[in-house]
Amino acid sequence: MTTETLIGLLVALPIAAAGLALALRTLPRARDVVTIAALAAETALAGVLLARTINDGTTAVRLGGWAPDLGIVLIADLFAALVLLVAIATILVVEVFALGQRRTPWGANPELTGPLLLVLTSGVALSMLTGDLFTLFVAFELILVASYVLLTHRSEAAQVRSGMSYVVMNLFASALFLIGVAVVYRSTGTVNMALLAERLPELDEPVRVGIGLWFLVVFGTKAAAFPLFSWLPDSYPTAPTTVTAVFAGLLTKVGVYVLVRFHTLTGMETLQPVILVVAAATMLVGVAGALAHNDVKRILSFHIVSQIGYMLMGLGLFSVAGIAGAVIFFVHHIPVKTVLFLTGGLIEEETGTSRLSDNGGLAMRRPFLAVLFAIPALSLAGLPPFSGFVAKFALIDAGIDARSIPIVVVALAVSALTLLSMVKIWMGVFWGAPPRGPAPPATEPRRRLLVGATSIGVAATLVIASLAGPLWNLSERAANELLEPTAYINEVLGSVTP
Amino acid sequence: MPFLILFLHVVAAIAALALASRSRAVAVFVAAVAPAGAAVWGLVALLDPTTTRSSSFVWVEGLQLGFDFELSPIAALLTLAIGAIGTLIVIYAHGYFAHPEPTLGRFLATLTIFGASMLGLVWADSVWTLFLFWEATSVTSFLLVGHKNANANARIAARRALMITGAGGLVLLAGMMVLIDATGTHRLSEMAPTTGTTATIAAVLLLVAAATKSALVPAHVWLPGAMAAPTPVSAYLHSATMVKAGVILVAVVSPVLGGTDTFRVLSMTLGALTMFWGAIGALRQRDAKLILAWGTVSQLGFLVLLFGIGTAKATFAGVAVLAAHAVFKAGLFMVVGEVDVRTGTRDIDELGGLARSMPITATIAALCGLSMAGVPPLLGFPAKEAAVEAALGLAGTERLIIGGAIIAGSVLTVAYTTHFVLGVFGPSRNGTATTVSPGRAALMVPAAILACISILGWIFDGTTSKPITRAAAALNAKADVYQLINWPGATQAFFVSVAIVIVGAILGAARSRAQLRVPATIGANAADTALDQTLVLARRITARMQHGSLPVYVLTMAFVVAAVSIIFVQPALEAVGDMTVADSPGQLALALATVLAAWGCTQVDSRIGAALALGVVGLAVTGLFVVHGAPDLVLTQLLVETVIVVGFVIGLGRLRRSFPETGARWRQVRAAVAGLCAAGVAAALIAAEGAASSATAPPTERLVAEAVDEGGGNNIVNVILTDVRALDTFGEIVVLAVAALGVVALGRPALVTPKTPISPPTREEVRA
Amino acid sequence: MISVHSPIVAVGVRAVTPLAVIVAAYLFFAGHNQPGGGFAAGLVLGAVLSLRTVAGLYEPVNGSKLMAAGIMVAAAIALIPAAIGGGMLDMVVWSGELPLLGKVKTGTAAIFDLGVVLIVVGLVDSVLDGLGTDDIAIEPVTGEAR
Amino acid sequence: MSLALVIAIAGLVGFGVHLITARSLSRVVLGFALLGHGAVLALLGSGGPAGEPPLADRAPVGELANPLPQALALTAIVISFGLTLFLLALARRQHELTGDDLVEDDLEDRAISALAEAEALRGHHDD
Repeated sequence: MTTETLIGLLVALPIAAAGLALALRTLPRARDVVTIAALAAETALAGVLLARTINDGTTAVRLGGWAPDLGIVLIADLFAALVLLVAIATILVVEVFALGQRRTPWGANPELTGPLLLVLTSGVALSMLTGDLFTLFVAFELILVASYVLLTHRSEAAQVRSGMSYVVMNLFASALFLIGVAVVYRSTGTVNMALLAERLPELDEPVRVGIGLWFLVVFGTKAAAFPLFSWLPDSYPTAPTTVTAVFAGLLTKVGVYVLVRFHTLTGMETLQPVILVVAAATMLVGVAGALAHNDVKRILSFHIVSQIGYMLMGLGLFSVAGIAGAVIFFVHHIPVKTVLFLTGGLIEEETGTSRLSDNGGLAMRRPFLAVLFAIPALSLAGLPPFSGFVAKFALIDAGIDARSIPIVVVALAVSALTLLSMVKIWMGVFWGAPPRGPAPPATEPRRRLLVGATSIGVAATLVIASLAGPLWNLSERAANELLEPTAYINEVLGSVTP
Repeated sequence: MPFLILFLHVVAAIAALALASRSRAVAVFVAAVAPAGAAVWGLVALLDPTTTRSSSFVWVEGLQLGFDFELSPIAALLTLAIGAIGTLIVIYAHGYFAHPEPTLGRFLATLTIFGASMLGLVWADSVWTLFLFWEATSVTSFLLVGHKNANANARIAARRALMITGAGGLVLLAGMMVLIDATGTHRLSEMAPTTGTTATIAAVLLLVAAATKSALVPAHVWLPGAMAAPTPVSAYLHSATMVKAGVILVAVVSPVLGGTDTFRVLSMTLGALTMFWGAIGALRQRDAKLILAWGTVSQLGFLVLLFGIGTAKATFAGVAVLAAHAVFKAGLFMVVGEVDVRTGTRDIDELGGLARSMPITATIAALCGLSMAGVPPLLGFPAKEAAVEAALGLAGTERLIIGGAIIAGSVLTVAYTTHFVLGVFGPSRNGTATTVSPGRAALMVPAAILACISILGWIFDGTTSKPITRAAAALNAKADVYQLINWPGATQAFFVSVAIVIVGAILGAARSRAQLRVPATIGANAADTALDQTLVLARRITARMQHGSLPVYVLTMAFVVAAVSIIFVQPALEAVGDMTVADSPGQLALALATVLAAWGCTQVDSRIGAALALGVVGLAVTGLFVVHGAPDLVLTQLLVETVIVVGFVIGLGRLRRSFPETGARWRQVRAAVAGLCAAGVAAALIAAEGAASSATAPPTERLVAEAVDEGGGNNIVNVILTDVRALDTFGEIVVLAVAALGVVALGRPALVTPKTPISPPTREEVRA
Repeated sequence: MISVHSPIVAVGVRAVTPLAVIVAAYLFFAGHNQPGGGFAAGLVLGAVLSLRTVAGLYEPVNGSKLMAAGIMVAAAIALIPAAIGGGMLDMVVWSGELPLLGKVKTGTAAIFDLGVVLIVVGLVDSVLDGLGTDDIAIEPVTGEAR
Repeated sequence: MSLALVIAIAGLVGFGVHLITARSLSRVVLGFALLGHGAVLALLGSGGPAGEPPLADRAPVGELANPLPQALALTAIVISFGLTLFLLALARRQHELTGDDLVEDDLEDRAISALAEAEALRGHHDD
């Protein structure tokens, strides 16, 4: 299989499988087999793509053979391949978890989850692989529409209410995205990102910076960056665990991913101070919210916001070390965040609630669950030797190199506060006296699947930590490619076919 | 070898965890093997100082992260202490925990891992390794302090300990990064002495870090609270491990940063203050364990003071006190634990007559206590003697201040030692003897061993001082001439020592009789309040940032858009003059109609009316499509508009007819922000128009030609949709399908929600 | 159910149905050369469905099967070229003479458009099902049920 | 893009934003319809001035309107169509559940705010 075909397959295969799974929606066994098989295949494809990209470099595909200024180009560079593999593997783990959680009040509806997760997968793949700004919009909409439905499909009161915040904010952002595309197309005559990389820097300073800021707002909303983050902590906790886990791991990260892609490709270094301020504010408000709330899912949701700040910090430094830090942060954060939500789901399975006040003493009853929580929690707080440490360390190192001391101080302080909020969860859920009242334990066979999926996720985070050396090398390479995008541009434009 | 030993610890921890519920004895044995191994290795290394033992494992090469271990003589000495005391602690724990103890496995496992972290810390040669194990001790000690977590006090104390030491770890990280910047290497052994501003910053950061870990004033507050832990933990934590981490840090960086005044002055001040405050704290307590805990604080201050002085003699004295302290403090804690287990209390007001009922224990306590007080024939004496000599060896004002501080501190040490020994083993206040349950060998033997070591260390002072000299020389090469002297004769320092002991003993005896007020816990309360206030502050910020009101969120976003668009204003003003007003009169009319109809949408009160207004907007927009030359858009828009308007009517037609009212002021804010946002969008579009140039004109001609040839159609838009940009269409139809699924799911929840168990099974159901 | 069970409406709707189908077919086939295309065709067919629903001639079913078929058709067009050695979404053009319509150029793009039609019809069906129901009163509110 | 078009777009966006900040979901849906129109017009206008319909056999290539933005706009129309329908369904469901279609505040957030206010008050008394 050529790399070109591979890239196409990564986008189209999940959609085809989604159609099949939807057609089979009333046949549970077949539907689940299709979903899992498709996700497994997708993971394998992403793995192959990464291997090929490491060896052969960036590959672009012109769909239908149309020239890049007319048609759509898909392109896989190291950054895309790396993040994509992690993202898709994470979805696979969550789907396994979902299989176990279906018949509970917290479970997502199986008839929809499978197909929708597949659509989401395709959207994620497309948004990472596309070399076209408008197709990026379509990819966003794929992800978002799937997430809207995943969030609200049980149509319970809390979900519908929070779904509003989510849908309305994101639709607004989508409208702004389109207006942004219009501005870009009018001023440069193209929506191809490689061409934009050549043409945007030629624009007058205010227009160029304005476009950069505009997309900072658009992608920042998707990424839940300050001050446009408020929709996230309201909506995520209300969804079924499976759904939240996927959202937590992926959606905001796609926003940041695109931000990194677009702003490095179009050379928006001028925005450095703005991005750094946004990054610091995002870290702080996120961690404040995490400290303020008293529900595991809420706390974790605020941490999504907080951690987005770290990735933005990497981008904001606009140095190889900083961007490489952001890249490795992606690789670490996607699985860690997802796994944390999965353990949140396991807590819910055990006690029927994720509220701290209604939990307690779980470390005695479920010591293994405590371990499953502790590892990603410490990783999130950036303690060694877990994956989060490497990522945060890289960012802080980059910050010191760049002499951006304020952001370094904020990053360190937020690390400590993150630890405090993890301690809060730990003391509320795992320590103390068990809550009074009926605490229905989950039935064994299903629990095994749930714990199994979570364990695989936790193990994956440990593997990432142990492979941090090679991963860092890749991240540095990816960062070099991002900051010096000639290979990317040449691969897309190459010799323009007549 | 370091890796092997660490691995051994991990294996032992897992094995202990797994075996504890089956065979307690085996679990204890397994858990004792690992630290014993470490002790042996440390001993071997001490006896054979010729070979340096270092090993590395690269983790992240690009970031210079890795595990770099080097067994310097000081590390070997500490390894021996950690390993040997660790082994004794495990045996002691076997006696301490009542049979049967369900948490023993967890306890042993955590203790073993904690020991391993401490070993890693003393072996660390690169700063990352140091940081890694530093934080590892923070986390494992959190688990140990909170071991009895059903107790709220234990949880709070654990949180306090973790947050202070963990945050200190981050300061350490920052300080180390600055230090790397100053010295150019991340290997501690390769760092050259450095001065200057960077070094000063590093010195401050590192001392703050050391203060958190080694419980220096004012970060000492976590240490007495850590008494919530089971006594074996306290014994371990306070003697050879954890709290020594900061001291070791000061000792290790002292050769590098000792040249900066900041480092010397700050470390000596912190040390002296802590020495006093800790000793006074110890004198205040009535809880035997707390007396010892505060005593530890005082001793840590003493150590930091010694290492801060930086002279060879002081360094030598520091290492000697470090070793002596590890031995006697572990023994004393074991004694307290035994008293606690056998009498059920640690309050010295309730204890009485223990000297008679627990003679062996009392002897052990007396020996360890005398060592702490610096009385011969015990190891503490030559160590204290060396310290006094070091102080007297200084010159000028330093001699006066530091000498005075050390002497005064030593007096207080003797005082609280007396207070402790008399309080616990002396006659009780009301004269009744405390009831004592039978002794257990496992509780007594380890403490007895430690007491013996204190004696033997004094007797064979030559043997004892060899490793101490070597260790000190590793820190300060000039220290290799010093050694411990068990009987110095009539030197100046000896007379000072005698005076210290006499004055201290009188003070302590007096204190023990006196009824003083309740111990102050100001510091601990302040720390907890600070943490709680952090939470309160977080709640305030969150209340301000996260109102939970969607309109506010949307408005914030619209405002941000308007703010961002300010940058477009200037280019827009430049460009607006060159723009055509309208491509055709029809366009102008339709544009105005569109705006008017849009305004109508906001004004109409009834839903049906609004739907109609929306229809009008749609028609006007369709008209704009017509005049723009976009027939496909026209067709699609008309069809879509119809469905939407119909959907609006059938979907919401049954609702209350009029819209709810909102406040007038809120309406004004909304209108203003919406207007700004609209202006921003206009500015952006006009600026883009101005930026457009013929050079970037779209390749329409090529597109048309290729669409006809390769796409096989004359309708270019359709060719684009189904061929050139088919992927967009592909995505678009999937979006449609998923949206439709969502509509069904929301409209027909019964179809979607699982039919089988909607509520979780109850306990009874599960049992059945 | 939103239905107007009037015989006159029913007759009218019955009469309109074939006409609308023809219009839809025209839009679909003309789309490549004239304004039109799969989306428009699908919506016209959808309009027929909604009219028939209103008239009580049609009971909306869950349109997910149609949509699933549409997705699979489109995905097949996207993937098959890749499977036989081309690139994804490579479109093939065929031209030929047909009675009545004259010279016709068509290709895989048309099949792709057919997928669009299927999805749009399924969508309308789903939306009628989802928005048009009126069983608010009897519906259990699952959120509160537990 | 002509000024007339810019005015139309700005008007649609302005009134659209005003509507989506309303508490009533029907208004929010309306607002999105307007925003959608605005975005589609912006895309259409970004292709340059008006022209003949882009049908290859009807007019010389030079006179045709730029077809690419039209295709983009069409995609945008269809996507916003689907999402508007979804939003309608959401509004309807909200009405079923609460008897009204108002956007409610998030309960947890309100609880935290209330707590913070109470703490602030207590702080005042302590001073």
